[in-house]
Order: sequence, then structure tokens, then C-alpha cells
Amino acid sequence: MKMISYQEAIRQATYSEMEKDKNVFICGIGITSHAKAFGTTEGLEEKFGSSRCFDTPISEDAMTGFVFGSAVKGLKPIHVHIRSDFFILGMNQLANIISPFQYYVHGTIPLPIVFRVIIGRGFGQGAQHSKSLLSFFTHMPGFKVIAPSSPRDVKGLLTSAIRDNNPVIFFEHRWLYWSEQKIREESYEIQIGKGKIIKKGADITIVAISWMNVEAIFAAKILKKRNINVEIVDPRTLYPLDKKIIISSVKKTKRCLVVDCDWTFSGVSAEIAAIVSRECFDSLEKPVQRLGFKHVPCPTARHLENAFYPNAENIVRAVEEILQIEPMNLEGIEFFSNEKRFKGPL
Amino acid sequence: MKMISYQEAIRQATYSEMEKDKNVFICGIGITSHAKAFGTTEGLEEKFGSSRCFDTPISEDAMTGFVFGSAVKGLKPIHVHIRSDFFILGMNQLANIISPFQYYVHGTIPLPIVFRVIIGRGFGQGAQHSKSLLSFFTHMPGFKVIAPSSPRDVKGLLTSAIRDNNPVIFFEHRWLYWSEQKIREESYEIQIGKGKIIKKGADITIVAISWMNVEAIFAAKILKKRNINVEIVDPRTLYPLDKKIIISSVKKTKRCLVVDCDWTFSGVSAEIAAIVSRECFDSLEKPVQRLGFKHVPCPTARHLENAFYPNAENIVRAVEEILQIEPMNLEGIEFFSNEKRFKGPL
Amino acid sequence: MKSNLELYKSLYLIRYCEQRIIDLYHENEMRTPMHMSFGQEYIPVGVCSGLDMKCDITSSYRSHANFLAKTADYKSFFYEMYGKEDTVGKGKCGSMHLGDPKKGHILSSGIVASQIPAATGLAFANKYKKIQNFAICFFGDGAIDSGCFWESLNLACLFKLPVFFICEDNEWAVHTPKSDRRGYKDLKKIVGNFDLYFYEEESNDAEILQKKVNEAKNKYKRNPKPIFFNIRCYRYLAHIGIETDWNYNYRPKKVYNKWKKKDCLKIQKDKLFVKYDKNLIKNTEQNIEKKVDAVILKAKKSKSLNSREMFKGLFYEND
Amino acid sequence: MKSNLELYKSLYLIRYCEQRIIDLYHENEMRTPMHMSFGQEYIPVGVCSGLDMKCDITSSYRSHANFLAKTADYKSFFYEMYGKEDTVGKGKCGSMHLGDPKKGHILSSGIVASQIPAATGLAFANKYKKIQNFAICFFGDGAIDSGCFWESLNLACLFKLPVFFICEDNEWAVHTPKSDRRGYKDLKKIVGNFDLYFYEEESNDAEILQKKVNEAKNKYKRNPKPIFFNIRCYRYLAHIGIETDWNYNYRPKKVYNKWKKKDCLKIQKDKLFVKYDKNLIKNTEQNIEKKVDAVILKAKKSKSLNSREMFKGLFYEND
Ligand SMILES: Cc1ncc(C[n+]2csc(CCOP(=O)(O)OP(=O)(O)O)c2C)c(N)n1
Ligand SMILES: Cc1ncc(C[n+]2csc(CCOP(=O)(O)OP(=O)(O)O)c2C)c(N)n1
Ligand SMILES: [Mg+2]
Ligand SMILES: [Mg+2]
Repeated sequence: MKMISYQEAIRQATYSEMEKDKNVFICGIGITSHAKAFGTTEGLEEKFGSSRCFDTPISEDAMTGFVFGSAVKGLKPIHVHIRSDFFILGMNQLANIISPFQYYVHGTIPLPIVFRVIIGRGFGQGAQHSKSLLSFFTHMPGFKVIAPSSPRDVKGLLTSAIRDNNPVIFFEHRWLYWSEQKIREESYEIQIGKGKIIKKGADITIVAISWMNVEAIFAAKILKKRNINVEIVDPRTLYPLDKKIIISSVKKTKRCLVVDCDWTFSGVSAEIAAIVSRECFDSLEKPVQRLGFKHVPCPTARHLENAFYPNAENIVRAVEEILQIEPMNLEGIEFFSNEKRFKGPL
Repeated sequence: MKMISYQEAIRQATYSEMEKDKNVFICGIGITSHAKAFGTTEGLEEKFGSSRCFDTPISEDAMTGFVFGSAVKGLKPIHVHIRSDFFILGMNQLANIISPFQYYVHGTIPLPIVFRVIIGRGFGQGAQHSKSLLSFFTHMPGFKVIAPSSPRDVKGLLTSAIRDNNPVIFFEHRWLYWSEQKIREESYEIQIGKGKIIKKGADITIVAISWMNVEAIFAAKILKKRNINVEIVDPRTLYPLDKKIIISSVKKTKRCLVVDCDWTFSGVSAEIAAIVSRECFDSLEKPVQRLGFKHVPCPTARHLENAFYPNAENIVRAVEEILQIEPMNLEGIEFFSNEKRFKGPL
Repeated sequence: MKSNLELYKSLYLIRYCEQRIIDLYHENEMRTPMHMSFGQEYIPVGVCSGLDMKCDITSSYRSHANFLAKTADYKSFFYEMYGKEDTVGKGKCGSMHLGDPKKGHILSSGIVASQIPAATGLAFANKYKKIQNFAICFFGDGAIDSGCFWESLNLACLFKLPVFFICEDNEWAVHTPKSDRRGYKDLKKIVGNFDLYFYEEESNDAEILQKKVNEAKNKYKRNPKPIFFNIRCYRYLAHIGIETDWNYNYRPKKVYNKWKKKDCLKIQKDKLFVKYDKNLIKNTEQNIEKKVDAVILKAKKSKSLNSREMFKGLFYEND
Repeated sequence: MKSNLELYKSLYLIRYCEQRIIDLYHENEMRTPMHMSFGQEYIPVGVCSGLDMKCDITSSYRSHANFLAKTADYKSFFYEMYGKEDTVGKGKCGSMHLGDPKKGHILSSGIVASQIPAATGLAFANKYKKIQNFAICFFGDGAIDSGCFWESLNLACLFKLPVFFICEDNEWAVHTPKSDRRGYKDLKKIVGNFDLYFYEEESNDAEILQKKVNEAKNKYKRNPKPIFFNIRCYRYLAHIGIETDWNYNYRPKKVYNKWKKKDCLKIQKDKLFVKYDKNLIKNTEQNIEKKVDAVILKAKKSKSLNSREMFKGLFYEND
């Protein structure tokens, strides 16, 4: 066990899968240049050569079809997009070619593709470098959608994703990149489609997605001070969704808040809220609430950007409202921001 | 008042707006050829000339930006797509250019664009000619999304859409094209963002989208035979959504079924279910249920295609389950299909 | 490379299968919109045989000729048209999405141009694995309007991939002619200036085409660059459906008459008459007809996928 | 057309504004990722003045020079950089999305090539309304990789639109050179064969560029076809941020030295020395500096949009 960061965990998983299986290759715009896709492709070209780790033209549309074609013939592409906003330039290939392909052949042709899609905040990124659009890929059939929130999970789930014979969209939040955790050095899998109880608690269930788990943990610590015990469930995989773990948690706590790092309207948070409202109908003491991006494009100015994103403060306030208790004094608490980045360990 | 079809209502609204405002123009692949976009562009080129009604190359991506640019300079484009599956080739322009533009300029520049997007069934259309993806455009901010279900509504809402100074995505279900209704000959507006009670009833609220209203009405007639009174709410506009009308209906009936013509996962139906579950928490006697496409790409063979789409039969069964009554005998009832098309009047 | 007789057999199989669709479509049992290859058959026949069938192909919704030229699997063809279980697609695909990846027809796509990028990926995989196989994308002249085509072309040339771009240039995109869609006069001067081998063809002769394709293949082997063929052809029937479309007057019938004279089956058949006995040709044709007819009968009676199994096959599960 | 002095003023304004960003960025008050125009200023200055400013422009995220060349609105520029309320964007746009449609800078886009199609629509509207105005899209050499570029080019040529395609060709897309992205050798042979007027330029001289642009405009008037300029230039700083990037060794410094010698400000200034008194030039510069400095001070103190108003402006409401 060694302390490693989320970004290093991604690199390790990629490295060991490329070492293990010579059909695995990785490509994406700029991934061989010195920035190395935020460090995640460090050393890959040197080790595996430029036919297995390469840069591409700024042609997301055709490149999405390119990786698809290569997968049909037995390769295992990892296609890296440093923003979800760029990834959707491949929408036609995703929605019209990749989504139905496996179904056309009735599940008989392995189609191992991993799209590594980086989401999240920087500073002042604005409307075109901030979208998540997690919901799009859960809405259309044919994709597995994963959004890990810790170094341990990202390593295991990326390993599983690369080994999976289906198209996987793998969302990595940039603010998680520096988080650290002690994890196993050798490679390991984590099962796709299994959620995780990040923190146990009896008073309310928070279903948090990707980075929002970090905010939820922070919020939980604050709430703990007034003896509120939050249970945090990280679904980790958004499709197929581990409904069971969510439902059984809510049945216990009888209250639920869903916190997404995406817009809420027709979002994954809506799906989860709809499922929980239906499945926990008899247990719920309060309606399910949701938090997510404000329903506007992401503005650039710092104060507006801060207001755009949900954070631990919003979570605390939402929990207080659900529990119908007075809002506590949060003065002096410094929340995460681009200046105060979370480093972990979790 | 004259009996006219949905498709003729679309044509009339377009025609009168083009007559009224010389900045309105219409374009789309093949719209000037004899098929005339299912008859909806009939006579426009002849009357208004080929600079105001024209065919385009098969370049949805650039054409989406083209209509955007023309709108910024004061024109009022209507961009026709005969399938939603083709429309999403413009996703980059939609998500990255059009969605944030108005917000960038703080609401100061009129941006009147209408995307007429045809959805729905034909026969054996398969996975690439059957998607709706309504949810995508409600998820991203910056669009008004409309899906009228009757000749009267389509005429008034298209008129409003063309006059609106914001990007409107206007979904027209093909199976509604032949439906007929007596409507006013002169042009009129229907307010965007206002839902409508299609049928009053006390036992359960069905929120139905687009074509699903026709199925819901048919189901209601069947259920009426055993004295079940269904209330049907057609939101008509999906964004901004008329929450009020839905909520007050459900508060009355205490039960709710949402029926979408799209996939349900992270769909508009999830959003509505989440809203209703939260806002009607104290009134609901049963959990909100949903119907929509099966979670697979649309298969071609007739029997599979029929199983893919939700219909009146599924609605009857869902209502029976919610009301916890025995399933009735539906033998001998002929449901809508490509062979037995609905012609109206509603 | 195929003999004249083999070429003719392939052409005849395609033509006859489509003829049977025309005959039987009114029965309303083939519930899938048909985009007919009628008249354009020489392209996939010439191209695939020019590569000795060592290729993987992708094609547009106008897929019948491509599927049959590549796989010769008229059984799957009709089973899929009738929406039956005993095919790869199990009736989920229909006419627009015909394909059998294991037999080298990877997919047919109903979205113009969208089948093109996949071919670059297939070619990349072959190169990566050092397999001597070409990838072919077949697409219509309309696909060149799409950015997807240009991106794929650029990728292929940059990576020097073993891929054939085959433009089935029938002049029309539904009812819109090239001149209403193109902001340039000469495609050759544009596409031909990418790092590739550029060919044009309008003979309607599968034999000539197969030679040129074979030559192009050898060029690739000496100096690897993708190959582009712009192949003129003529669609006999309407854009969609089984009828002719003269009544719409959007294209002059006299052009049809010109092409009809050099119909691609006629061209090959005329050559056979020189070499073979008339009866042998007739027998060959009848043999094909008999087999096809038998399959159609079986297809009609064959069973469909149970709709309770409609969720199967969304994911690959045989891990 | 602008005099040498006017051209120089425009260039100097841009250079000085960016210099102030470099000086002040460390204060951490301009919270927006900077893609600097430093070194490339002559392009928008020459192009816009060649059209006597009768144009609407769209540009990439590398927008500073474009915005200032077109609008000369250094106040809005800095207010936007500081995220303040008193601009069109109200701080929502920052550096990447600078724009003021009413002043003719329609938008800047952070998605490579995505600003191009809008220009075809602007041009179409001008043509439709018979307004003698050109639309210009500025984009980097990287944008040519994108299908969106090719579709837009084709549309513009097909519709014969009054639009300038201005490729700001600095050789690099972030750290990837053209040779790693292009499957062809000579762009001119490809783009030049569309129905348009093709120009190349690498002088770094805004005056020469403005003349050529003016000539192209006149050509359009005689025989309407879109215009394409491939303009070589050099980015002095890193792809993003305010620093140089020699330390990454991805591009040779000697190329920089070559370009630096013909720096676009130096070229114009040298010409001024012939015509004008040294002091006049110095005064001109100081005048600009003073005004810019004053605006920066005001911007810093100016108020921000209240975040409770963050939902405003999603839709146009002033109906
Ligand atoms: C992206 C997209 N836009 C529009 C359509 C509608 N459409 C179907 S076929 C077709 C014409 C294609 O013409 P071409 O590529 O020349 O092929 P052909 O039918 O002539 O074989 C069009 C526009 C589509 N299928 N896909
Ligand atoms: C569609 C898309 N893909 C990837 C990126 C990431 N990216 C930002 S700038 C850039 C390079 C663009 O190079 P070029 O067009 O030459 O413009 P320059 O920065 O040189 O001015 C890339 C790839 C992006 N912004 N948009
Ligand atoms: Mg064609
Ligand atoms: Mg560049």
C-alpha cells in the first residue's frame, strides 16, 4: 500500500493494462505532449511506443468512429478527452453508431472502448469547458458510465473498464486529481455497477456523484458537530446504476438528498430522485431533494462561478432544510475552491 | 373553423409568419423537393422564393451554426430536420455555441431560431431513425423545448416559437401528422410554457408527452368502461415546464403516471416524476410511475418494434397496477400501429 | 480476382435478390424501408473481388449490394429482411443496418457519412496487428457534404492507413443533385491533393473496376497511402422503396436510358456469351434463382425472436 | 483603409493591453485562462482595416487581438477580464468568450473551429438583407482538422457568401505541429480548389495585409465568392498563460528569433520613423498607455454583478 494520487492511479491502471494486453492503445488530442493529459499518460509513449500512445488531429467526430472501428477488430482503445465539452463533438458516432452496434449483433462482438472524459472545474473556465453531461450517456442505451471519486476506485474501475468488452464512458473530475489515498500497488478490479457506502449514518442519505462525494464528506463533518449523522452513497457507476444500495440506505435513513455535478433537469439526479421516490415510497419521511449546477451556462467570473457550482455549504443547508432544523453558523469555515484544493486523503 | 391536419397546421403557421415577417426563412435538407418535408413546406418556395425556402448540403453541423449566425444578424431561421437522429449532428453548435450565447450577452441580443425536429415512428425505422432525445435539450440551459400533440396546439405554438426571440426546439411526432381538428384559419399564438388539461378526471393523472397523449386518450376511453376517470395533462412545453398544472392535477388525483416517447433513464419523465414526487409528497397515495421506450436501441422487426414503444395497452396496465385492480380483458381492441394510424379528430 | 463468370454470379445474385424484394414487398412481410442498390451493383462486386475478398467493409443504408457482394449470404439477407431470428441481427437491423462483422461486413448506417470513420479504425487495427487486409468504406456522393468525411479522409492520409474510400457517385442525394450541394467544381482537384491514390471510374464494368482496385492495392503495398475511388453509377429506382421515380421529374429519363444501355449485368453477360455456352449461363442463373427462392420460402416460415428477449444483446456478456 | 499611424495605434493598443495582463496576472484578480495574441496582432488589425471595419467577426479563444482590433474597446476588455458588471458579458465571458455583437465582434469560442459556421450565417444575413458588410471568421491552423471547417467552407462557396476565412496559421495546435495533424502537403492545392479566392500571407505587415484584404473585397464585388486567407504568424508566448514556453523544447527558439526580427509592431514603427517625429510616436504610445492604465484602475474598483442575478440573461426577455 502506497499513498498515491487519483491522477497517478489512472496512470497506473493504464500502464498495467497496456503491459498486460498488447491490444490496448491510448490516443487523444495532445496526450503525448509534455502536459501528458494532466500527467495521466506520463511514460506511456516511452514505454509502449508511438503506435500505442499517440496524439491525434482535432477531429473528435472521426476519431470516435476510428476507435470504434479499431475495437470491432479486436483492439482495446482508450480515447482521452480533456473536456466533456469536446467529447460531445463525437455525438453522432456515440449516439448513432456505438450506442446501437452491440444490439445489432445481439451481443456477439466484443466492443471494448474506454472514453476517458475529464470534467470539472478549473478557474474561470466558462461555459464551454465546464459541462459534464453525464445524463446524456445514461439516457442512451449501450454505454456503461462510470464516475469514480477516489484514487482507490479510479484505479480499480479503470482497470475493469479497460477489460470490459463494452463501451465505457469514464468521467474523471479534475478536482479529484490531487486527492490521495493509500492503495494497492498491483493492479485490481472493482466491479462495474456496484455502488459504495462512503460513510455510514442514520439521519439522511446523500447520494453524491463524482467530486460531490468530497463535498458531501466535508458537509458531513460539519453536520456531525451538531450530531447529525449523514450516510453517503457513491453510486460510482451511473449506468448500470446500483439501485439496491441506494434504496436500502434510504429505507434506513428515510431521507434523501441527491447531489450531482451536472445540471439537474433531466439529469442523473432526476433519475435517482425518481427511483428513490418510487422505491422508498413507504419509508420516506421527506421528499427527495436535489442539488446540481444552476440552470445557466457556467459563468466565468469567480463569484458567479462559485455560485454556479454546488458545494458543501449548499449540502449543509439542504440537509438542514430537509431535517427542518435552524441553519447553523458557517462563518469561518473555508470551503473548497480553486485556491483551497482538496488533497485528501479521503 | 376548418378541419385541418397537424401537418397542414404546421404549414399554415409557417406560411403566415413568412408572409408577415420577411426576415423569416426556412431551410433544411431536401425541404424543397417534392416530398416537402412530409408536406409541411408545400408552396413555400413558390410563394417566397428560393432565398427564403431552400435545400442545403448534408452538413447539419455547419448548418446549425449557419442559422445561429443568421439569427444574430436579425433573421428568423426555421431549420427543419426530418429526424432527431440527424439533428444531433449539430450537437456541438447546440451545446457549445447556441446554449450559452444569450447568457454571454446577458439577454440583450434577440436570437430567434426554430429547430423543427421530427420524431416518431414509421415502420421498421431502426435505431438510427427513431430516437427522440427530448431530454438532451431540456438538460442544457438556453433552449425552449416544445412538443405539441394536436393540430390546434401545433399551429399556435409554432407561431409563438417563430415569434420568440430565443432558440426553440420544436419536436413534431410523425404519427400526429395525420391527426385532424377544427381550428381557426387565421394565425394565433399559444403561450410557450403553458400546459393543458387534455381530459379531466379524478382517479389518476397521466402526464403525457407528444404522441403519448393520443395513446393516453385511447387508454382513458378503455379505462372509462370500468369507471376509471383518468386526467390527462399535456405539458406541451417541456422547457420551461409548467410544473403548476401538473402539480395541481396530481394533488387532486393523488396518483400519477408519466408517459414519454423517449427513453426514461435521465429522461424528461424522470424530471417530471422527481418534481411530482417532491411537490406532491403529502398528497400522493401511490408512487409516481413512468413509461417510455424500452432501454435498448429501437429494433426493426415489427413485433420487436411494437414491444419497444409504449402504447395505450401499456398505459392501461400501468394504471391498473397503480390502482391495484385486476387487469381487464383487452382482447379484440385494436391499438394504434403503423397499419392503424390515428387520424383524429382528438 | 474473379473470373467473368464469378463476377456475373455475384452480380446476378444481388440483382435477383432485389428483384424478389420488388416482387414480394407488397405482401407487407418485409417491414423495413428499402434503399435499393438496383443498377449500382458493379461497385461492391468489383471492389471486393479486386481485393480477393480480403477486406472489411462498412456501407450506407444502401447496403444490399454491399452485403451480398461481400458475404454472398442471401440466407441471412432474407431472414433479416423478414425480421427473423436466425441471423446475426435477429431482425433488429432490417435493410438499413445489414451487417455481419464476422463475415467482414461490419455495419451499414442510415446516417449519411457515419460509416466512414469506422473504416479508418478497422484499417488501423489491421496495420497495428500486421494483418494484410484492407478496410473499405462505401458511401454516396452525399456523404462528401459531411465534415465527418473530411476528418476521416485526413486521418487516413495522415496515418497512411490501408483503407479504400469508395464513393458510390450516383449524382443524387435523395432529390438534390451534386451541383446544389458542392461549393467546388472538381472533386479530384481537392480530394486528389490529399496524400492518397485517387481514381475515377464510370465504366459500369465490374471487371475493369476489379483490375483498378487490384492495381491500387499493389500501389499501397509499394508505398502505403489510402485509396480513393470516385465511381459514377446510376440508381435505377427511387431513393427509397421499390418503384421507379420518373413521375417526379426531378431527373431526366434520358440519362437512365444511357446507363441502362451499359447495365452492369449486361456488360458481364455479353462477355460470357463470347466464352460460354448460352445454356451454361442460363443454368447458372436458374441455379441462383432456385436457391434464393428456397431461402425466401424458409425465411417466411422461420421463427422470430421472442419479444421477451428484446433486452438481450445490449451488452456483450460472454466474458 | 487605415494610415500607418492608425494601424500602429491599433497594434500598440493590443500589445499594451496584453502587456498589462502579463504585468498584473499574478495579482490573481483576472480569473480567466488567457490565450494571448502576443505576436499575432497584425492579422485582425490588417483584416478589419482592410474592410474599413465594415465587418462582423467571430474568433477563437485567442481573442484579445481580434476583439481590440475590431472594437478598440479596451474598457470592456479589462472589465470583462476582471469579471465586472459594466460590460456586455458582465464577467460571464472572460477571456475565452470576449464579444460584443452590437460592435461587430459576435463571439469568441473555446471549441476549436466552432466559431466558423456562424460567420457563414452572418454573411448570409447580410446578403439576404442586401447589407454591404462582410463576415469574418478568424481561426487557428488547428481548426482545419475539424469537419466543421470543411462543411462551412463548402456552404460558403456553394452560396457564394460575403465571408472571409482567416486562418491564423501559427503552425501549432497547443504542442502539435501541422505535420502531425495533416494528411496532405499543400493546403492551397486543396482549399484553393473550392470556388473562392485564395490568398497567402506571411509578411507580418498589417499594411500589406490590409491592402490584400481590400483587393479581395473588390474581387468579391465583381464576382462574389468567399475569400480564404492563410496567414502565417508566430505565437510568442505559451499556448495558454502569460509566459514563454521555451523550456518545453517543443519548438525551436531560432524560429522565434526570425519572427521577432520582423515583429509586427516593429515593422509599422519603422515606417512611422520615416514619416513622423520620434516624439509624436512616443506621445501616441504614452497616450494609449495612460488611457489603458486608467481603465485598469477603474476596472479593479468597479462592481461585480450580484450573484443573485446569475439567472438573468439566460433568455432574451425584452420583447
Ligand atoms: C446526417 C443525415 N442527414 C440527412 C439524412 C437523410 N438522408 C437519407 S439518404 C440521404 C441522401 C444521401 O445521398 P448519397 O450519400 O448520395 O447516397 P445515395 O442515397 O445516393 O446512395 C439523406 C440526405 C441522413 N440519413 N443522415
Ligand atoms: C474541439 C476541441 N478539441 C480540443 C480542444 C483543445 N484545444 C484547445 S486550443 C487547441 C489547439 C488549437 O490550435 P489552433 O487552432 O491552431 O489555434 P491556436 O491556439 O494555435 O491559435 C486545442 C486542441 C478544443 N478547444 N476544442
Ligand atoms: Mg447519391
Ligand atoms: Mg495554431
